[in-house]
Amino acid sequence: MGEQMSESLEKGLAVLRAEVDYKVKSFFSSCVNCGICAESCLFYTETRDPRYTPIYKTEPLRKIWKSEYSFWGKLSSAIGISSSFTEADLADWEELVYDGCSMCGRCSMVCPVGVDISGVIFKVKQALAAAGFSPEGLVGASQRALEIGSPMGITLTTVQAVIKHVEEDTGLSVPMDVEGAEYMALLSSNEIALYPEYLESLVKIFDHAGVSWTLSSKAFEATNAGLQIGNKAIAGQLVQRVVDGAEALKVKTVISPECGHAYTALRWEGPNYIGKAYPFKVVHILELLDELRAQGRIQTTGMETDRLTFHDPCSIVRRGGIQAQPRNLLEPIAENFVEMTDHGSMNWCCGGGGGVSSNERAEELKLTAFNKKKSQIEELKVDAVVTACSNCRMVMEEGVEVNEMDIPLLGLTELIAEHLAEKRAD
Amino acid sequence: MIEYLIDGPLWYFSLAVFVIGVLWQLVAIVFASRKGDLSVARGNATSSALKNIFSRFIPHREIAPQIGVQVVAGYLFHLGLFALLFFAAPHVLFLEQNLLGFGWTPMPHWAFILSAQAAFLGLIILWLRRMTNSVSRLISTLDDHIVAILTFVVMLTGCLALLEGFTALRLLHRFTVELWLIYFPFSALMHTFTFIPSRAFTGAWFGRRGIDA
Amino acid sequence: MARMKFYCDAERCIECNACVTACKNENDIPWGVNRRRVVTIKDGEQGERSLSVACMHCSDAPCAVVCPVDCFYTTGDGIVLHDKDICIGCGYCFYACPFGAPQFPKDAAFASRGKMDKCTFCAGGPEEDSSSEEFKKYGRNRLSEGKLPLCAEMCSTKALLAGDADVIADIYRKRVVNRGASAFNWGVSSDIKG
Amino acid sequence: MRIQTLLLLFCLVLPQLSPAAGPPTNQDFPQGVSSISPGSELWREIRQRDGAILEGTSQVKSVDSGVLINARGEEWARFRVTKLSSYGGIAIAAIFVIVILLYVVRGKILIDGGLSGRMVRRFTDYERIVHWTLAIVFLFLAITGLILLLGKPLLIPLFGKEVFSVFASASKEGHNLFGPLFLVSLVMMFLSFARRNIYEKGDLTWLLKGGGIIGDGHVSGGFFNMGEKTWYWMVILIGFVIAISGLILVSPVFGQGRWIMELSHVVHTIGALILITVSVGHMYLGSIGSEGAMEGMKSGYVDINWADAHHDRWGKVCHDENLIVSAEEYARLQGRKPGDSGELATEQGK
Repeated sequence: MGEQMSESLEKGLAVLRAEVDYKVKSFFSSCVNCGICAESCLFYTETRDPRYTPIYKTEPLRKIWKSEYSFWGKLSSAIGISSSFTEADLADWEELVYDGCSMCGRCSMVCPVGVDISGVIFKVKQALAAAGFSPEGLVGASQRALEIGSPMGITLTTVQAVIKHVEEDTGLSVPMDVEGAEYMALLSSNEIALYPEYLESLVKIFDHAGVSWTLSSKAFEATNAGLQIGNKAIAGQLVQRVVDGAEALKVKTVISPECGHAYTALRWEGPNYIGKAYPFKVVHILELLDELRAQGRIQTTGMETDRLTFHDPCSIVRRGGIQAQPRNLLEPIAENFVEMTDHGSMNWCCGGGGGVSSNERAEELKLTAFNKKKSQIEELKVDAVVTACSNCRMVMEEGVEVNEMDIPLLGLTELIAEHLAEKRAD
Repeated sequence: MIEYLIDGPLWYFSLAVFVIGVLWQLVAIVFASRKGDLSVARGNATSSALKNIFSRFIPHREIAPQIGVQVVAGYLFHLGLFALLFFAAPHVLFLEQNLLGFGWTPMPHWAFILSAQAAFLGLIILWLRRMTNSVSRLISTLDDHIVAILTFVVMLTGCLALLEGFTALRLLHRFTVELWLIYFPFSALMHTFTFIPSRAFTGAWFGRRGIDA
Repeated sequence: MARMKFYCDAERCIECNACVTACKNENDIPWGVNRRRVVTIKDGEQGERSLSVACMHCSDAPCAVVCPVDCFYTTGDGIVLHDKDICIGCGYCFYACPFGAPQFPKDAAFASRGKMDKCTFCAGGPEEDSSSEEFKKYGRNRLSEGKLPLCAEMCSTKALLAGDADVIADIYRKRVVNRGASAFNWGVSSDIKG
Repeated sequence: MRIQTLLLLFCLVLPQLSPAAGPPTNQDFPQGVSSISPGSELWREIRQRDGAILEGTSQVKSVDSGVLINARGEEWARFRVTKLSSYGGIAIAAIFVIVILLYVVRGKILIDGGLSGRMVRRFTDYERIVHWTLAIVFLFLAITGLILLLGKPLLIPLFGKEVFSVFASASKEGHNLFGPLFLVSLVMMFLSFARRNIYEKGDLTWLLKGGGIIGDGHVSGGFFNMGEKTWYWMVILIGFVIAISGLILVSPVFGQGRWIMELSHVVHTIGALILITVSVGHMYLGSIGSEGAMEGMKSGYVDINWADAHHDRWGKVCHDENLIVSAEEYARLQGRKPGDSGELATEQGK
């Protein structure tokens, strides 16, 4: 590297170098640049802009791998003709990685040589974050998450206000800081600010199924801005809060809310971020509900007559492995249920995942990307779309509104709550 | 003199570079130290890794229509090349005499020619797609083109020497093969082997999360 | 200088195919290749005739005319030979030859016929006379040993003659004279009792 | 002397010539008996004086082994060397001269108003793949084929037999192996372009105006103009003839007789020479011959001005359905960074 290098670039490079592990080596030496991943990425299919090709988004890391780990790279740097890695090599990728990728992971499913492309993109994201090439939206969100405790600046008082409403509406009490409860429920900022119905439904269902649960005043926020911006340190701190809260209340299980990336952060990445395994289990709310249904602890009455379909949130199905549960749960309450053509682990993203929705700059692109989901929905001629991720829901509601589609978006948990049978007499 | 070089020293050199280069990289990948995942697994990583190695031979129904050309041409090329590489009479004889000491039943001449034609057609189409498709044009590197053209030249010199009647043509073929072997470990040709660990890693990742990749 | 020719006397050839066998044996010819063959016309009919054919060593031979790599050459004895190191096995000579003399080791699809092989008048090829590689490619070089082609040498009825055109012409002329010009003597005299 | 001498030797068998071979010494054969040999008819047949082939039998079982004399072979051989190779060579030399003259006299056919930078999609990726596949295979076959046809008169004097036979062998094997690929790509070509190449009204006027090569000002044309359509159908029809005759030639396994091979060879060569000759013109007009033409087969997009100039009827459709993309949009679709006017990222790498 000939010229004087800025500090931010140094940081970025350090991360990139650190991220070149055995997988990356294997992946980059397998990739033949066939371009098949492009066809799997809705940011490409909807814009036809080749730069949104998933593997192209990993270029910065690939460049480092080439120049510092591959034979030709070593050779050329040995004779001093190695192409220098400049600030632009990172700066030019900020838009591609933060605006043009929702971390949906569809590319990782189709790659013929088996490259986990979105996994590699996340590595690049970390470098960009470290070098300071991240959109303000996400920077602000992660700061708020650290300082205030929630990316949307939601405080305990806000939560308490919501709880108050819920208790009035349902006549049931919302357990708070109950030590020794079996489950500790978490909420995503969206669910507190936009969809308080979620909490209401939880209260109803748990009351119905007789689940011993609680909220924590220390840790109510499930979302993880650190994951979205690609900062493992921040992500770790946020996870640690949950762990502390759960340990304080000695709960056996922590319930991840519908929110997709929160599940990834808590269930899969969390322990690695904080560097130790949890003393408790983490389940997604859908997992828990399906478990209760299987045990017969959830009895439903009546069926939705509307033609319904289910939008699989990427982080929950394709990156989280929860595919059967939502269908099991819908089966008894939706008599007119249809699958989208591409569903389950090959579903199409809503376009707002991976922090795109909290990135104002990406607004227009996000809506373009939504066209994929739009055409999927229109093809089915459904009356409503059910989903299980407050972020997907929010993004799709916006998309539906902009496209004047008049299709209501329903949360699965609420749908179940609406169909609860009379509380069992016991 | 040239004949001696190509049949002797250069052949052993290229073979050594190929074997050592490939093993070196595979060892670096497969036996690298890795930190375990602290999250509680839902599914079985190992079985999923094995399954993924094979399942990715067939494209997902959801994407197959968009990549038809690549799938068809890809299979034509890879199957054709594999067949003629290991089952063409002259190759079997060569491997028996120069490398393995044992041989197996080669395929009939007509099958040899057919697989060669399939391989040629596949390779030409794949490379043309690389040149015509804007995505491939953007992401393709110089190496991708070298690999495609080098492989094509190897196959071409082979087909030009089909009569097996001229030393010059045999040497030309063998020489290009040697270049190919030498370039192999340092190029995208490595995917011949590394696709297996790559698929396995990804399969394992999906597997422990209980995802059907 | 002599001009070597074959001549087959249809009145004498008894289709014993010994010439074919002798040729194969002397020149160690692989299966499927027949430098010489005996053709019988009107087999089993009135006036049946048999003739032993091989390369007739034409002057201005069509095979040499059509050969795309120009692998044919004519020796001082007027024998048409070809260089297998130059032949590419295209098969054109076989199409051009009036006698169907050029032969190919195999007729697999995609025209992988191998290199052409034909009667050399037992005169070998461009290699050094009677060398082992000459024998491998072209068979025995009897002429260099002062012998004539074996097919003719051992023809039991002396139907097949090989040698200088003038000499065999004389021999034949005498035969015709002795035979006489009449149909009665014309080999079929047995069935016309005069 | 040619092989007639040998046939003369055959004729020596005929006794009526025997007086010429000296007076009979044997005096006591019956008088008044016709001395016309019953053999004479036979030999006339064998010699095929009247065309028909007399099939004999032989213990040697191979193609035409029963035929004593194949009279056609020599005609074919001489036709190949005197007519096919010489006229073929002349034709190909001529087309190059014509093209060069055209370039000198007419120059590059420019677009009035130059290129606008605003593009319309003309060919899909697949269509371009099909075109270039056919082009590559065709060129390879043309070169190898010409080496085999013209090598003897042109290359042997240069390199000598030994070197040339290596080229020739390589050419022959390559030609045989790639041949069937030509048929495959021809089928692909037929399937993906046939519909747009059906003649329609307006094509005739194009012809009458000589396709705009004579005089200036472009001539009206649809998606494809008369010339392109004609070239297309030449490729398809002659191409199939070449392909089929070629397959006959490369598979001597069905025991087809020599004359079928000779016939196929002549058809194959004439057809190929026609296509090769015309293809030179096609390549010229597709590249340096006319401004903006190559782009269509490179990126799949053509400049709207080019479309209006050369294919106005199709151009009009593009305007009406506004299929035109701006220069910026085009750059984006080609994967160039916004504001990066330069070539494709990877092409800098090359």
